[in-house]
Amino acid sequence: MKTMSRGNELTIFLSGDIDHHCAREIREAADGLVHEKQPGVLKLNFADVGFMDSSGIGLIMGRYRIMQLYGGSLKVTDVPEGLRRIMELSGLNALDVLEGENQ
Amino acid sequence: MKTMSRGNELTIFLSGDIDHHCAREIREAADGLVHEKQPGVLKLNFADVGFMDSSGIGLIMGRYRIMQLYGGSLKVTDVPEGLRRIMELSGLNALDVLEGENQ
Amino acid sequence: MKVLNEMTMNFESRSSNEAFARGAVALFVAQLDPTVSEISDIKTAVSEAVTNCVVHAYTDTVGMIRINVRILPDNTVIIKIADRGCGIEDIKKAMEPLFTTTREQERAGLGFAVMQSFCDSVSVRSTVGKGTTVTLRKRLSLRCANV
Amino acid sequence: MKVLNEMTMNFESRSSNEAFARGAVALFVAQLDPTVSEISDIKTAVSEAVTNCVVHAYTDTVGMIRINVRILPDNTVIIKIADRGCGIEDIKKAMEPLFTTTREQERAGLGFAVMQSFCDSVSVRSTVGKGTTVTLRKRLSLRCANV
Ligand SMILES: Nc1ncnc2c1ncn2[C@@H]1O[C@H](COP(=O)(O)OP(=O)(O)O)[C@@H](O)[C@H]1O
Ligand SMILES: Nc1ncnc2c1ncn2[C@@H]1O[C@H](COP(=O)(O)OP(=O)(O)O)[C@@H](O)[C@H]1O
Repeated sequence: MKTMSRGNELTIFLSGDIDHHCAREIREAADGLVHEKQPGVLKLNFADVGFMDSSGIGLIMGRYRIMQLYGGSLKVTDVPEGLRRIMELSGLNALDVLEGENQ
Repeated sequence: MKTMSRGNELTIFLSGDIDHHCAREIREAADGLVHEKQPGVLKLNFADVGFMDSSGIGLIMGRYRIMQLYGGSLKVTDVPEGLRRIMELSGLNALDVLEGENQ
Repeated sequence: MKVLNEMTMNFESRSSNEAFARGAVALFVAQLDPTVSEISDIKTAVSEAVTNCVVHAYTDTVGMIRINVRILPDNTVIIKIADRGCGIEDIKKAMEPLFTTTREQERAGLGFAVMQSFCDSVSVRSTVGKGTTVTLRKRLSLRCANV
Repeated sequence: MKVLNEMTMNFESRSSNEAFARGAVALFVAQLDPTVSEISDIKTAVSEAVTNCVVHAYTDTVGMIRINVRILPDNTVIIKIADRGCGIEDIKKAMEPLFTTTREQERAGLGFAVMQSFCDSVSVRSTVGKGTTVTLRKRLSLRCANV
């Protein structure tokens, strides 16, 4: 998993397919990083994600809650065109985590 | 089907998967062109072929025979690495149609 | 309506088969020359239905999942995903957005909502203790079908 | 040997299903993290066997083709391609390179030769009038299987 730290911001670059099968691995890696680096802002970069089902929504919601527990915030960035619809369906818009939307 | 004519040479650029299902279409198009242009040399360019099974061998052998009937010759060019083995298995080497081999 | 082409597959409810299942259905439907977005819709809906079999129908066991895909002459694709797992007690409730019975795996409760949004229709038959069959229908835009 | 994962599919002997069949098998085997060349070998061998069902087993009809794929713990993949078509009279002869019973479709008579070259073993069982089952075995290099 590619990551980038800048100031109190941690970016995780997700890639490939996000489904139930691989969600656990991503979840564990992401939570380990958050626990270690305690970032103020966690960014999930979706630029290289080719496929995502509602397991991806669960993954985002889960990280959202964890960042709230830490007193930080979550941003979802670079969502490819093909994933916009499932992102919108998720109600994530209302939580203001989708960067470049709703502002 | 992309083609190129130069002098008495006709090049047909094949692409995608070559299997039994699509072989007929390619065969008919190729034979139509050969009949129309009567080239001295027919070149089948495999650069953009991603998959081929023995239907591709049949296709090549068939064009080889037709070019012989016309008194012309056949060359198979730009065979991708992944297709070398099936080409070699075919005995085409012996007919000297594989360009860049056996010379 | 006459069926133009049909495929059935059976596989175990292992999470590693989720990618296989949606990919295989997409490959079968590919012969209709669908748009990229149609294929993506179908993969997403199938992924939801198959994941539900893995997660809910056979929670602590491995069971068989059966997928049947039929192509009709009007470019409609009918996809049935069936399990012989625990079944659903209250289908109406199960289909409500955000309703989920599992917390641990961070299920969002959006599986059925996604299927409904990405297909023309979703119907569910289920018997507690016997299993569940989800039927997805989607009509593809007519381009140049060569079935 | 214990089977780690298994999949069976049934589909009609239409030539438009040839690409689906080899692609679906490749997707299933993909969970073993095979090399590009291993996947290509498997696709080629499956394509030969399926095409034989379409062309030879069910020459003037459409029948069902059944493919079963099993993954063993030692990274061996066993693929059975079965039809209920015309059957093969002389299997030994049929497997000889360049032997073919059809001229019209420009079959090269290399189907079995390709299967043998691209797999570790090929076995054929056939009964005239009943059908044919071809079993392909291939052991993949161990990389990081995550079945
Ligand atoms: N195949 C199934 N077998 C048993 N129960 C199911 C099945 N599919 C769905 N359900 C039930 O319906 C609920 C809602 O499903 P869904 O909308 O896909 O959300 P999620 O999978 O996130 O829980 C599930 O939590 C489960 O209780
Ligand atoms: N599934 C099958 N059913 C009936 N006959 C078959 C089957 N597969 C192969 N054969 C016979 O074996 C012969 C050799 O097959 P093969 O080596 O694949 O070459 P080809 O398909 O080019 O003829 C075929 O011509 C056919 O007579």
